[in-house]
Amino acid sequence: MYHAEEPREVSLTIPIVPNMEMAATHTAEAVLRLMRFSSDQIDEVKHALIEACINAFEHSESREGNVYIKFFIDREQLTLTIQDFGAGFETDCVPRPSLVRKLAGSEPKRGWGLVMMESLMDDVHIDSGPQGTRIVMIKKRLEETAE
Amino acid sequence: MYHAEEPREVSLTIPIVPNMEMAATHTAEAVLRLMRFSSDQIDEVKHALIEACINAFEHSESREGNVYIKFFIDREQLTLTIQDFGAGFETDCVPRPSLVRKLAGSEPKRGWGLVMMESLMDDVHIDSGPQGTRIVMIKKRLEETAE
Amino acid sequence: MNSSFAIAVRKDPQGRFAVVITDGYINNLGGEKIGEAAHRLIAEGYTRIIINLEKSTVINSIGISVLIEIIEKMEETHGRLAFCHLTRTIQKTFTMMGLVQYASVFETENDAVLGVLADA
Amino acid sequence: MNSSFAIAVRKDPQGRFAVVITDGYINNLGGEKIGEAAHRLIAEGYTRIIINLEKSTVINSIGISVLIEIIEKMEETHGRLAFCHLTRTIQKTFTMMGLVQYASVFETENDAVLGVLADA
Ligand SMILES: Nc1ncnc2c1ncn2[C@@H]1O[C@H](COP(=O)(O)OP(=O)(O)O)[C@@H](O)[C@H]1O
Ligand SMILES: Nc1ncnc2c1ncn2[C@@H]1O[C@H](COP(=O)(O)OP(=O)(O)O)[C@@H](O)[C@H]1O
Repeated sequence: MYHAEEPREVSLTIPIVPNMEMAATHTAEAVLRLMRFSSDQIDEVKHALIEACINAFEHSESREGNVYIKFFIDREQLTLTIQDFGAGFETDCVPRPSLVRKLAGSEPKRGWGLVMMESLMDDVHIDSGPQGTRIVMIKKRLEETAE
Repeated sequence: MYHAEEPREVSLTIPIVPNMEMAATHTAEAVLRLMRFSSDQIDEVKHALIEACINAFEHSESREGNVYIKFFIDREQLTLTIQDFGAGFETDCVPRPSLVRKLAGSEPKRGWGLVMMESLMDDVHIDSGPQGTRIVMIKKRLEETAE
Repeated sequence: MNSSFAIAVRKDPQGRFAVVITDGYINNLGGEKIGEAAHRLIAEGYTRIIINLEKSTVINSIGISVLIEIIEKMEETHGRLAFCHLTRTIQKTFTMMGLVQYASVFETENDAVLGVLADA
Repeated sequence: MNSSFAIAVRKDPQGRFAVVITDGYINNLGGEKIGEAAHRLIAEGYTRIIINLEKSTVINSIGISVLIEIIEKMEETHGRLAFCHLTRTIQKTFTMMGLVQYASVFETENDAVLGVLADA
């Protein structure tokens, strides 16, 4: 059986193709189940992963056309990175979405991806620039499952 | 929606950890479903993939500890490669399993992996040597799904 | 598992409410289908709509943005929107977004029906 | 989806046959559990055993090799082994291996029961 002490890495590279984020969620589900994360945690990771993937699909303008995903699992946590070699963006210039303003019609309905990642993961760090975007997200193991 | 004309590649790297072949089958299932392979074909690919993975897990003696899987999908077929950087083996020296001999107790019960791959895929090619083992398997699209 | 999405609509025989039952991944396409169904119901005069997500355990932010459009439309007609059978992740997300201030969330479809009919 | 595996055994009240019902991935561990259950039944004197794979849609060659051990044991006691609810892939594999020459394959558990009791 798996022992949580040993760090493990799984890498997945997917092409920018509609719905290909589903390949990522299915890989995540299988890997995190083997690594004994709880169902709720797995579900949260899957949703954060979807947001990172569809952002790369929609916004990266990557010519090279792939999204690079890495799962790094150790005793304490999952570290998940999602990287594209696209155009990047100014992380400081993304406005926080407001439902009130959206319902008032004063801002577009979209724009929930980054806040979803932040809400579902324990930590989210974004590195973005002309060389592309790399998101590093962390999900800590629940106490019980770390034992 | 996906158009079968464009070739697509998905790569997955998994560590040698018991049951980690499940991550590979779940990735395969999601990718091949998106790429419109039939359920029966997907199931056959999953079983062939399991055999290639567990062989690498059990027999490769890889120090580096990973199995490298690539799905290459085009209009005509899936080309699936499974590679390890282990010790390799003499493909010509693997005896064909015989159920009669196994039931007579004159050969070990095990030894069905390679013939399973051959039976479930349209083509299987093994390249093995001191640098490791690389299996290339092909599953052709069924006529209807290629349209 | 795959990305297919289906929708069913059930209307109260007395015309008091309608239920939109989703099945599958709510991405842009799934969201659009829900939006179309809801807008049709609103056009038919329904002011109480329940969206049953029991068979949709995965949703993305593009799909969610369509739900906001539905809320916007319902606000115009002073209607009531309710959701039922949310997974914990979806509930958490709706709460984070503030969506639960504009739509009620119920465990079961039956609870949701009673909810939208209360103080009617 | 995961690698958990469970097994249940159902014995004919008249002691004529027993059914081993599997649930989950039949890998080395799953195979071992099936083997243990079958060997216990053989030790108890059962000569007709049905293995119901309805809830096991994935099997690997290590798991299959355990099934061969069961066949070997059953041959010694002139017993009858039957399988039911095989997926097409598993049926194809059993056929390729020649396993269907030593064990009967049925669609349903009921068919399998009638099968192992026929010319009994
Ligand atoms: N991988 C990426 N590459 C380029 N731009 C990105 C990327 N991810 C996010 N962005 C930018 O950040 C903005 C906010 O993203 P998000 O919160 O997910 O909302 P949405 O995708 O709905 O606009 C996007 O509109 C886009 O401008
Ligand atoms: N990736 C690999 N690395 C080294 N040896 C291998 C590899 N794959 C297969 N082999 C060799 O080929 C033999 C036959 O494999 P297989 O037909 O799958 O049966 P089994 O794994 O049950 O022995 C193995 O016993 C092993 O010696």
